[in-house]
Formats: sequence, structure tokens, C-alpha cells
Amino acid sequence: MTDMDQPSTPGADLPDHPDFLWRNPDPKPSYDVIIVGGGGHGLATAYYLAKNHGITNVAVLEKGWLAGGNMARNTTIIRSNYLWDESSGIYEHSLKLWEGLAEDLDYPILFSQRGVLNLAHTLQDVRDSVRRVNANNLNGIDAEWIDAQGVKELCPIVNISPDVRYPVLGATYQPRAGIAKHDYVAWGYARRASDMGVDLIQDCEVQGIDIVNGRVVGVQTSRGPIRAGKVALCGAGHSSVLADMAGIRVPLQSHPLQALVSEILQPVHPTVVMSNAVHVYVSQAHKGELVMGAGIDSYNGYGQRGSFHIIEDQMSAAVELFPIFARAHVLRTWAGIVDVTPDASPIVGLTEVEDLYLNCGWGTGGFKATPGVGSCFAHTVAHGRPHPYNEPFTLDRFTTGALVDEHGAAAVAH
Amino acid sequence: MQLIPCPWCGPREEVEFHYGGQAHVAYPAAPADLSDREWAEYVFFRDNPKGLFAERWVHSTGCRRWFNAIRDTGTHDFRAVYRPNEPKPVIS
Amino acid sequence: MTADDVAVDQRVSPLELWRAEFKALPAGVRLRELAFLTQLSLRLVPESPAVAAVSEALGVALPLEPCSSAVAGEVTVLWLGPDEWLVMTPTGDGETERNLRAAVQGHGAVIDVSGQRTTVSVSGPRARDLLAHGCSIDLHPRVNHAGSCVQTHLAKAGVAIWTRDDSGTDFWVVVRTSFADYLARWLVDACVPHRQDPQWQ
Amino acid sequence: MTNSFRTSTGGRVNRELPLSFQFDGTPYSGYAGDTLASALLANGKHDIASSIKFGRPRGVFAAGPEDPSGVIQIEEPFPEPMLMASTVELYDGLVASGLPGQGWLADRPDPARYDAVHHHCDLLVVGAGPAGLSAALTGARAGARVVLVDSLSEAGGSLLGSTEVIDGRPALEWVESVTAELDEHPDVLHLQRATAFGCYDDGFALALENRTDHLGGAADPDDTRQRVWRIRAQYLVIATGAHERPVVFNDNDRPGIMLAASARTFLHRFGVLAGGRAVLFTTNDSAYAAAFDLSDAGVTIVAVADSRAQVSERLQDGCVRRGIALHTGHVVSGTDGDRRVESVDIAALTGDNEVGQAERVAADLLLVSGGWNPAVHLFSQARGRLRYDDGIGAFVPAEDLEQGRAVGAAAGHFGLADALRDGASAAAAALGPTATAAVTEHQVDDLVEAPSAVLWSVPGSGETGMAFVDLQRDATTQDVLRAVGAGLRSVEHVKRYTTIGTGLDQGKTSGVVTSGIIADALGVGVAELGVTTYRPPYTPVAFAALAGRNRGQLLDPVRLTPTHVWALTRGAEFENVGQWKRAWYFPREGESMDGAVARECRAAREGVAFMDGSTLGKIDVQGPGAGELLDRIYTNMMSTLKVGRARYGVMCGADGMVVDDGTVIRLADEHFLLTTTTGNAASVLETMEEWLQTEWPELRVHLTSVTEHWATFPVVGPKSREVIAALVPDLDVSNDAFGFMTWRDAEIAGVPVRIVRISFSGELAYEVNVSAWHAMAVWRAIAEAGRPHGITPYGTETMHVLRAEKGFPIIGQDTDATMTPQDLGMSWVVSKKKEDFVGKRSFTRLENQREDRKQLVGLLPQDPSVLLPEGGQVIETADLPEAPVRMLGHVTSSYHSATSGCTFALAVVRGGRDRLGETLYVPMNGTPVPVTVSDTVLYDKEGARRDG
Repeated sequence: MTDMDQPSTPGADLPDHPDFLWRNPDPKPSYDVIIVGGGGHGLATAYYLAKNHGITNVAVLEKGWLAGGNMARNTTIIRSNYLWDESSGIYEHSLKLWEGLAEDLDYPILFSQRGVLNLAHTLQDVRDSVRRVNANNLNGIDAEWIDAQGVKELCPIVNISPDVRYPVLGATYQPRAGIAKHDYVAWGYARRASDMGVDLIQDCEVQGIDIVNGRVVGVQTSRGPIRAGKVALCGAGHSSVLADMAGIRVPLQSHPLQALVSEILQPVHPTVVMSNAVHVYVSQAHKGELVMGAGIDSYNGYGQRGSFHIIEDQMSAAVELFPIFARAHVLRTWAGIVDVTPDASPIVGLTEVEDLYLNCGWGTGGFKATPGVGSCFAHTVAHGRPHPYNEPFTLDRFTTGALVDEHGAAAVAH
Repeated sequence: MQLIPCPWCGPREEVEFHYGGQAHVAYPAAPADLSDREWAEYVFFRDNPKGLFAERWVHSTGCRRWFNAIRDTGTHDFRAVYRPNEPKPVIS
Repeated sequence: MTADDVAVDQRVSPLELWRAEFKALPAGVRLRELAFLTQLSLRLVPESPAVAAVSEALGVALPLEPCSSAVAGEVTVLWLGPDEWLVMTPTGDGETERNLRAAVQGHGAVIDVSGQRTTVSVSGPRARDLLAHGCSIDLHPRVNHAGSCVQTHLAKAGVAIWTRDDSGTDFWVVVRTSFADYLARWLVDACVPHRQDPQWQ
Repeated sequence: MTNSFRTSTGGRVNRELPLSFQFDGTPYSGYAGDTLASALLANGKHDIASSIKFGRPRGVFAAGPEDPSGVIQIEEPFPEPMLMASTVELYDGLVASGLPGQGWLADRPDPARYDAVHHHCDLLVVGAGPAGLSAALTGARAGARVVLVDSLSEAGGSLLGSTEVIDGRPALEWVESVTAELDEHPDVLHLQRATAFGCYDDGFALALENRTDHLGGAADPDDTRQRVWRIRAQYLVIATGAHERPVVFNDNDRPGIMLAASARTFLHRFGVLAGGRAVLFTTNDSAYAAAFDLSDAGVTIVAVADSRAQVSERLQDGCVRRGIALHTGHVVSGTDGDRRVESVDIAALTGDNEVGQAERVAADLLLVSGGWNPAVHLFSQARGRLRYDDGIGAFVPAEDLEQGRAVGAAAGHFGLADALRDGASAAAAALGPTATAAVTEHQVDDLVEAPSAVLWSVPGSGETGMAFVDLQRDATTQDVLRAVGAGLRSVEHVKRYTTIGTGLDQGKTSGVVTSGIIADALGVGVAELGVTTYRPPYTPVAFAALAGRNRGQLLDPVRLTPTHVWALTRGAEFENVGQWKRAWYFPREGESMDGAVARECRAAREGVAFMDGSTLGKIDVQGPGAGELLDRIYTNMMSTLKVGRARYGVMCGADGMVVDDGTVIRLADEHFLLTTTTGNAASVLETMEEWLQTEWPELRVHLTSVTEHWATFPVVGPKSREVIAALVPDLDVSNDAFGFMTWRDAEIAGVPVRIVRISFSGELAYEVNVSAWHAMAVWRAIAEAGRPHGITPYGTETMHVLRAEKGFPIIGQDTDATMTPQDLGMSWVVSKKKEDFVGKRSFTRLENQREDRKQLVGLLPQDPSVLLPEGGQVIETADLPEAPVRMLGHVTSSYHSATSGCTFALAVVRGGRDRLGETLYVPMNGTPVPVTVSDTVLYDKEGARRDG
């Protein structure tokens, strides 16, 4: 059993944040690199630009408060057991960085490798799961297929009765997967980046991207124009809006993605359980609250609000899978905005505009990718060419057809 | 839970509808004549504005009709709905 | 015994196993499957020249208003879409179908869909309250009158709900055959908490 | 000690109805109408919980859901974690205990029922206080459909905890007359114990009704414990009142320290004295009522500390008359005590905003009031904008909602007259003239209140000792100042740094105070700083309540075929396919799955077998444009299909990937019937309609689902011809008369049927289609006619084996979203003649030209006893190299072929069709197993069996 990081009295001994996090400077007239978007990816990119490439004349521009978008709204699941080589490559790179991140950032990010179970409820789920497990193993990623009894042993509160509507037939299991504390992660990156000279500028909305002769030269912001040698977009759900400013068309659709949290409970859930078939994923966070997510809302939306029926369906699924959750309480619900590509894989790399770099399309995978894409994107920006791990994730793949289709085998057909 | 005004059945809860993405993306007259890039534009690239967006919905649980809507993706408010054979209304 | 009789004898309705359960419900609601109604899908564009002939064949003007219906004797016509109607009749002699085909000619289509759906009569003083457990549409007599026909969800089943009176006590719920068992289970279960409720007796 | 702090008379509790309960193992008694909090206080029990971080004793801080402190766990009758003692109605046999901010779940499933009801109204009024009641009554009199929801056990709201007078009568008499009148209106729904917890778009609100807990053992076990009301309102009146706000000072968390109005509520609503010797610390007039009423009820009010320099004469007189020492310009700077407050330090506010030398007075109760926060949660959820009101130091609605309005205290209008007027005028605004006419004026003598002082935290708090901002999270002023010092400027950041507002109460008492303290520290205005977002639910809601009845067999519809019961009685095992239950295989007594499947396969290959294929999607396609539509949708040509014949077809998405397949039969020139895969029936129809309605309206075609109208029974095997012949004597079933891929109408058992000669097994086969009404009659007839030939029912597993032996792919199993028809080796199904069809253009993209695309092939394990795992990956080498290992593809289907006496598989493999005969490997438990790449057809390669 992996360490659960469950405090004796949850919430009691969460490590305190440091006495100093970051400076709040006013923007300088010019930077070598401007990163648009002060979320996890933007902050991580800034950190690795400074740490790995010695580029510190950098500004991170955030229209609201740092890491206040999806970084503050996600369910913090971290795993690398993706189907395709390209995906498992960058996510495993990310997972390896997660494993050393607390030390690297000198920040208690509470990365708890308690394992992630992806449940299978139909025979086709089983086929797809075994396929993924085999692919993972051959890619050097820890993954195993376990039967329903094995699920019960890893997470005793899962209902594996064959009599339920969609019985649990088994699951894929990645022991090294887990969860982390999202604010701690974001603030860890922010603090070290700020230490190394990166300017973190909040309440600074980018309203235009200045391009001269096909080359980016700066940005227009709510706090005035700022010149830049290079501009890197990390706008997550707002990536389309940013790309439009540069006249770049990206195949993204932004959807609401909802999550919720319960009150603080004594430890009952030692791992992370995901079920695509009944659309719920659940973990018990470090303080002891149950953290849950569901499927994305079908329509485009920037409202950071979702539809309530999705929460209700999620609750049905949750109580069905975990009968003892019946009288746990929903304390708070919220929604983020996920930018989704046609093949559910990201777009990371150069653009047709010189010195303008794009990182978007992470859909629901953004948080777990934070260190991985941060380091790769920083490399891409620093060298002006993609890192091998993000090379496959070009915009061009939609023209050639070389997609990285992480929808996988979705259809149920007989 | 939003109410979506079906142009035929009137306001119904959104669970009765399916989303069809951007409206007014016509199927190319002669796909064979398009470059791969142009074809990709049709297949994969859709607008994703924050604000007014003309999009397709179908009243799948109801009259099974596809129709168009102009919705504010910032507020999720439906500003107008219109049938496929009707012109796109002008909304400021 | 003619072949037809053989056939009639051997027909099986989707909800025949639920009869006993339906009978055991509180008196405030009455559930009854109206099995073996002949059901015809009538497809026609409203502008079609055949509309007049079709109305004549039906014995009533084809209802063109969304979510409306029309009745002529035993024949019920439910609006399902701008070019789609469900014609229901208890008689199985095929006459309605023949007449409709003759009237439609090449202008549309008449499809026998008798096995596609079954019909549950939901009636009684608490009928509306029962439906309200799973139907998001306002069936209050103030806004919903006899003759309205709405397609919506009842619980998680797609249904057409035909309102038959102005007091909210008489509805037909038309449901896809494969969902009928689920819907019956759901309806019966919805009544459980009301067993002791005097208003439901 | 029992109820020693209960007044001899008064309160809304029923003294005729004593209840016994247990708390922390000690038996207590209370009365019907009590909350757990009031009953505990009546018994002098103040320290009921301990704090999460420091384990400090904590008591009841408020009488409502805003209480951050009195957190308890229900143990019996059924465990429920983390509730506020103030929100739990007392019932006989309740067993509860205090919590350290962490609850526990039952170890068994919850037996209670939960459900939901949809309701529609013209006017939804949230809160049955004066404002809400007056709104509801005005609406009811106007004849509107009104819903009034209120979270308490009875109507009245703040009036329950006061001594207000309306029209010369005690306010509660007015409340009774209003509720009585509301009950007279048939279209008014009045729910107590119902908390509106969420407001969404288009007037949609959710309320949770607690129906049975308060009845204890008397509750009907069948009744719904909690019901979610899904209310769609034309207009929303938010009359949710206000929450009193504390002031932060040292050791402000001890049991016995409580919001002033809450103590008054305990007195008037429950007849409970929260203490014997009390001090009041206030910044405003409203709290004096509490001190005066408690004093009149026999509590010694030792002192009143008012942070304001002076107070009105009325209040001064009130103090004098009661012998209460009034200290204006004073604050409470600290407290002392063990399990409960025992003394209070009162100090003067000096000019330079510091506190002077404190005087310590003995007291067991400290009443605190820092003013009031309008309960704007629902208003804010409904997307109403807030503005900061300097005068009251709170956020108030800045506007009306499109479909609603906040009224009374929820709008920052704290007077009773305001509340009554607000409510009525809101109803009038919503309903127009008729309602305006129904508005009645009331006689109320509201006291003119002097301006309140806005004081977030007593100067110097936390410098020595602990001053708590969020009692539940044990977060102090020092934590807030540390956060600011760390560089945090946003309240959202400070919330995350300190965890303030993340507790059960979601910061109802701490949110605005935190903003105030930050603002002071940063020297900015609270207005520009704002406050953290109000998110649903307003109060915690149990998972099970939201799940409702969508659990167990009702979680998702179970779709059944006409032969389901027959299969059940035959002991069939079932498989979930989408929402369908399909017969998977038919084991005989003591027979394994493999045994059953082998037997079923043999029957189909050597004799005759039949199955229920009714789940296939079926779409009736009619109209002049029918052929053209199908030509555009399918990759192959359908318009050339002759009437009377059938053709296999494949559909692709615009991206050229296979999405579905099936057969098309032509019934007449302008009439086709097509089948889809089970899982895609709905999506295929919807997609075809989308093309038709939005892109090709010029095509006159009608698409109608007939999936359930037609039951579909394949009769398969060399003996199938004899069976059909026996069933339909007058039909010439010879191959010449009734050839492959043709259909005939016929009659079986007097029932009209359509028989199609298609085969998904490679065997001679007839697909019998019949109206669902007669499905069982025909099914039985087939069984009867087949008996001499040992006809055998088979399920989906055998169907899979049979089709796999013939290399027929299953869309969704042998394909994923990345396979083209060419990849499947089906170039023959892709028309060269047609200028265009959906997906065609994508075939010429670069990626589709690659030689090494994954292609469907067969794999034969070189050890024929080895069954490859479906999902196994295909590699090139006999030994497993270091990761990452190059993968060529994966096994999509793998079975044991009873007919061929070997195992076999289908797989997608890079450049697979150029590898026929090659040896590749599939790792099994880490050991690569050698396989030979073969074509996809294992059995009857020459197709000799198709025609029998």
C-alpha cells in the first residue's frame, strides 16, 4: 500500500506555506520572454526557463490571480498510463519530474503516489484496458490489469457486486500515479521563479499581441504595452482567445469541467478511482475531503459554470461505486474551462508567427502534465525548436492526419 | 440547468438537446479540389470565441430537429435560435 | 381458427409482467398498459399537397402546431415533429394504414411502427405528481391542456406524454419498447414513498 | 442536570413532548422543537467539539447554519458526518458526538430513500421570514403559483427569535395567519425544513427538503428521507435574511462566546438561556435587544462594551433600567476560561486605534455582534452583482436579477418594516397589477438605529494569544497577516494560504471579516479587494440526496429485447452492450462459458443455431432522395442496389475513419431499410438527420427509427435452409430462388415476416425479421421447427467467434477512431465511381498514404493452445528489449476456434498485409509469444458454406 499522506487529524498537519512567496513587481517595459497565463503551465515554463536555460528576464502575465484558473479547480490526479507512445512519452517524463519536484522546488507539494485505478465496466472496457496496460509496460510505464477482487483489495470501499447496473469487471492500476496539492505546486513554481528574477504580474490582462513582419515584438495589456523578444502562450481554456489575437487558428473548443469537494472525513479511500463508463473520478485529498470530477459539459463555455445534471449523474455514479459515500456532503462545486482538441491531445510548439510559441489543448490532462510540459515548453522557447517529447504535438498533425487520438476506442458496437 | 428554446417545441431543459458545435460551416462544394490544409480546416478547425457564437443544437429527445442558436459562451445565455432555413439574426 | 387469430393469441406486450405491480399501487394513481395499439409513423412536409387528403383519411385536420394532437373517433394523431406524426388506433384491420398510404402517395411516408413503442395510461388524482418525479415539463392544468403532446424525458427514458384532460389526471405515456420495463420499474418505485400518504389513497 | 438553563415558560418548544438523546455518551433530554444545539445549551452543555488544529474546546457559536464551531457527528440511528448542532432537529433516540472538524462515514449502505420532484411556479420565495412571507402572501392573493421554502421547522425566520410586533399583535400571530392563508391557496406550495441550496440559470433553483429525520422512530421507513425539489420559477424572491458577523479578538473561540442574536434566538425560540452572567460586545444597535431580553429573562448582564463613542439615549436608558454597565468606546480584548469562557477582558479603544488597560469581569456568556452580512449566497449564485456597503461593512446586492430580487435583510434592509414592504413589492414587481393590488401596509414601529461601527478585529488581536478568524479551520489573524506578508494580494490566495472559508460553513461568518482584515493590512478598500466567490451548495447536501433514485437498477435504463424473459428462463448469462442487456451465452447445467460457446459454435457450423439480434439499430429511409442520401453517407454505392436485394455498407466520419457498418436492403425504389451497430443506432440516425436537415435539405428523405419495431433473429447453419423451409412451406428457399443478399416477405405462424439472406458467420443463414408484437411467437416457431435439427440458441460471444473466424470486424472492437476502411482491408467497400461521400477526401491525406498504417490481419499463435490476450501488443522480437519497445499494433479479437481446433486472433498491425506469413510476437506476462501473421479469414477461405 502506498503512503496515503493521511494526517492523524486531517487538515491539522498540512505543512504551512512559507513566510514569503513572491514579489509583486510592476511590469518592466520589455522582457526577453513574456509568458501569457500565470497558471501551472505558465509558472512551470517560467521556472524551467530560468533554471534550465538561464533565461530570467521573463514576465508571467496573469489577468487574474496566479494559478486561479484550472490550476485551482482541478482534481489533482497525476498519472502517465496513456495509450499512445507520444502521450505516454510526455506524461511519463512529467511523472518522473513529479517524483523529484518537492525537492527541486523545496516546497512540500504533497505528491502522494497512492496509485490510480481506472475501472472497466464492460467487456470492451476490459479490452481497451488490457491494450493500454500492455502498451504502458512496453513503454516502461508501471501499469497492471487487476480483476474485481484486486480492486477490492486496493480500495475496499468499492462495490464490486456483480448485481449492480454496471459491475466492476476489473481495472488498470498505476502504482506510481497519485495526487498532489495543487496550490502548493503552483506556489512552489511561482516562488522559485520569482526568486530567480522572473516577474509575476497579476491583474494584467493581455489584450493584444504585437506582430511586425510576421514576428512577435510584444503585447498590449491592461497595464500598458510590454515589449518582448519571445512570447509564449499558456492560456489554457482561453488559448483560442489569445491565438486569435495573433491571427492564429487553433482547433480548440473550450468546455466547462466541473468538480466538487466534500467535508473532511476520516480516511476511507486509500487510492484514486476513475470510471469513464459511469463518469466519475474520486480521491480523498490530504485534508481528508473527497474530491471528485465528472465528464465535461458538451457545449462550449467560458462561464466557469457547468450544468447541475452532470453533478447529479456524478453523485449517482459515486454512491453506486462507493455505497458508504451516501451521507457524505457536497460542500462546494465549481467549474474550470478545459480547451479540447479533436484528438484530445495537446498542441505544443512553434507557430507560423516567429518567436511566438503555443501550449494548449490539454483538455483534462493539464495538471498532471505541468512539470513535463513546463520543462519541454521552456526548452522549445529557449531553443526555438520543439523538445523531442512535444515534437509530435504539432498543429500540423491535423493537416497531415497524424493525430494522437487519445479518445481511444470509445464506441460500443456489436 | 438551462432552458433551451427549441424553435418548434419551445423552452426545454438542456438535457433534451445535443450540441452540434459551430453553425454555418458548409460542407465544401468540391472536397477533392481542396488542399490538405483547406480540408483540415473543414474537418477539424472551428471557432471558439468568448462571446457570441452561432452554433448547432438538435432537440434529440423532442422533435429531432437540428437548429441554430446564437449563444454567449461567456454567460452561456441563448440570445437567439433559428431554423436551418432561416438567416442568421444580427445581434449586437 | 385463422392465421390472424393465431397471431393475435401469441402476441406479447412489453409490460404484461407488470400488471400485478400496477394493480397494487396506491389508489391515487392508476397505471395501465394500453398494449397492441396500431401505431403508424406518418412523415409529410406540412407544405405537402397531400396534407388535405391525409386529413380526410384521418377524419380530422392533421395537427400542424408543435406539441399538439388530434383525435377522430378511435384514431389519435400525435405531433412528433414538423414532418412527423404518430397515428394510433386500437383497430388492427389495417384500414387506417391503407387509407393513409393512399392519401400520402409519393409525398411522404407511412411506416408501421406498432412494435416500436408501447403506451402506458397514467391517470388518477395524483397522476401529475407521479410524473413530476421525473418529468421536467410543467403539466399543471393552468398551462398544460388536453391535447398537448410533449416529447421529453420521464426519468431517463425518452417518452411522448399526451395529456387527455384539463385537470391533470389523465395522461398517455408513449415509450420505446426496449425502455418500457425500465420505465415501469421506475414508475412503481416512485410510488413507494407515497404508500402511507393519505393524499395518495 | 436536566434543562436547568430552560426558562420556565416561553419558547416554541413543546414541553409536553420530552425527548431523550445522547451526546458524547451522556444521556440528555430536550423537547420537541429543540435543535441539538438548543437542547445541549438547555442542559448547560457548552463545550461540544474540539478544534481541528489546536484541539481547543469549541461550543455553539451561532443558532443557524452559519455556525463555524458546533460541529457534530450523528452516530445513531444512522451515521452522518459533519453537521452543525444548530441545524439538527432533536428527535428521540438521537445519538451524536462532537467532532474535531473531521467526520466519519457509516461502514454500511444507507437504507434511506431519496428522491426528486420537479415543480414550476410564477414566484419562488426563499425564506419564510417577514420579507418572504409578505412576498408569498402577496403572490398568493394575486392568484399566482407560489413556492415558499424555508429551512427551519416552522415559518417566521428572524421573528422566531424576537419579540417584534406587527399591526399591534405579536409578530408570530401574524406569521400564523399568513401561513394559514397560504395553506388555503391550492397553488401555493409551502415547504418548511426545505433549504434552497442552489440557484442556476433561467429561474432554476434546487431545494433540499428534510422529511423524516425529525420524526425519529415514528417515520415511515418507506417515506423519502430527503427530497430534492427542482424548481423552475418565473421570478425568484431571495428573502434569506442576514448572518450576524463576529468581531475578532483574542481567545474569541471559547464555548460560551456566541453571536448576540443567536443567544436571543435560543431564548425566544427554544426558551433556553445561553448563560447566567453575560457580557455584550457590539459595534451596532441591533445586539442590545439580545442583552435586554436576556436580562429581562433573568440573565445578569455584567456589561456592554460598545466600540462606538456614543449610543442612543434609548439604549442608554435600557441599560440603566436594567442595571447594565454600558462602556462606550470599549471593546473586548480577550477572554479566559477552561472548558468555557469564565471571564472577559474589557478595554477602552484609545484614540490612536489601540486598546487601553483591560478590566477583567467574570462571565459565562459573551455575546458578540460585529454587524450583519446579508445572505447573498443565492443571489450571487444567480449571477447577481454585489457591491460593498461602507455603512454596514458588508456586501449587498447591487442590482435586481433578470428574474428576481433580494429583499429584506438579504438586500441589506434590516428593518422589519423594510422587510415587509420589500417582500410585497418584489411580488408586485414580478406579477404586475393584480399583485400590486394585493399589497397590504403594516403597522410596525421600527426603532431608528444609530450608524454601526465597522470593526473587523480588535486592535492588537493575535499579537499575544490567538484571535480566530475561522473557528472551524483554526485560522487566526496572524495567519492572514502572514499570507499578506508572503506577498499575497488576492482574497482567493489568502483563502488558500490560510484555508479560511473552506470548512463546513464555507466562511459564512469569516469571509467578509477576512477581506476586512486584509484590506486593513494592505491599506486598500474592501470594495476593491472583494470577497471570495459564493458557490453552490448554500449548505452541505448529502451525496445520496443528489443521486436520488438513479441508483441500482435505475442508475441507467436497462433496455430489453423481446426474447429477454425467454433467455432468462433458459439460464442465459447476459452482457451489457450500451444500455442493452444481451444474451451472452446459454450455459447448460454445469457447463463452463468455454464449453457453452464451443457447443453453440459447433451447432452453427454443423447444424443450426439462432440468436436474438434485435438490438441492431434499424432506420427506415424513404423518399425520392433516399438513394442519393445513402450514396453520400456510405462509402459504397447504394443507389444501384436493386429492389429485393441487400448490401453491406460502411460509414465514415469526415475524417475518413470508420464509424459504423451494417446492411442496407432496398424495399422499393424510394424505400430502404438499413441496420446500424447496436451501440451507434442513435448517433447514426442523429448524424444522418444532421446532414439531411442542415447540409442537404434539397434531398427529400424521411428517416424513421424502427429499431424496436423489428425483432431480428438470425437462423444460422447448414441446416438453416431446412428450418426455414419448414417454417415457410410455400417459399422456395433454394439458392437459385432465394439467393445470398436478397430478401423475401413471408409468413411464419400466421405472422408476416421479412427474411433476409445475410450471414455474419459465413454459414448459410437467414435473418428473420418480425414485428415486436409477434417476436416470441416467431421465436418459438423457429425453435419448434428447428428442434428436429437440434437448433441451438446462441449469444453474443458465439456470434463474435463465428464472425471472427470469417474475419468480419466489429466496429468498436477491431477498430478504434483511427481505422479507415482500407486499413480494415475493405477497399472493395469504398466506391471508386462516386465523386464524393463523407470521409472520401480524408483518404488522400499524407498520413493515409503511409505504407506502415495499421491494418487488420489475422494472427495464429504458433502454439495453437495459446489464447492471445485481447489488447495484447504486437512486437517484432522474440526477446523483450529494454523499454520503450516498438509496438506494431495490438490484438483486437482473440478466440478459441472449436471448428478449427486452434486459437486465433485478429489484430491491427503496422503494414500488416505485407507481413503475411511473418512471425511476430505478443508479450504475455512478459514473455513474447510467437505468432504467424495470416489473412483475416481463418475458416472457409473460399466461402463455400455461404450458400449451403
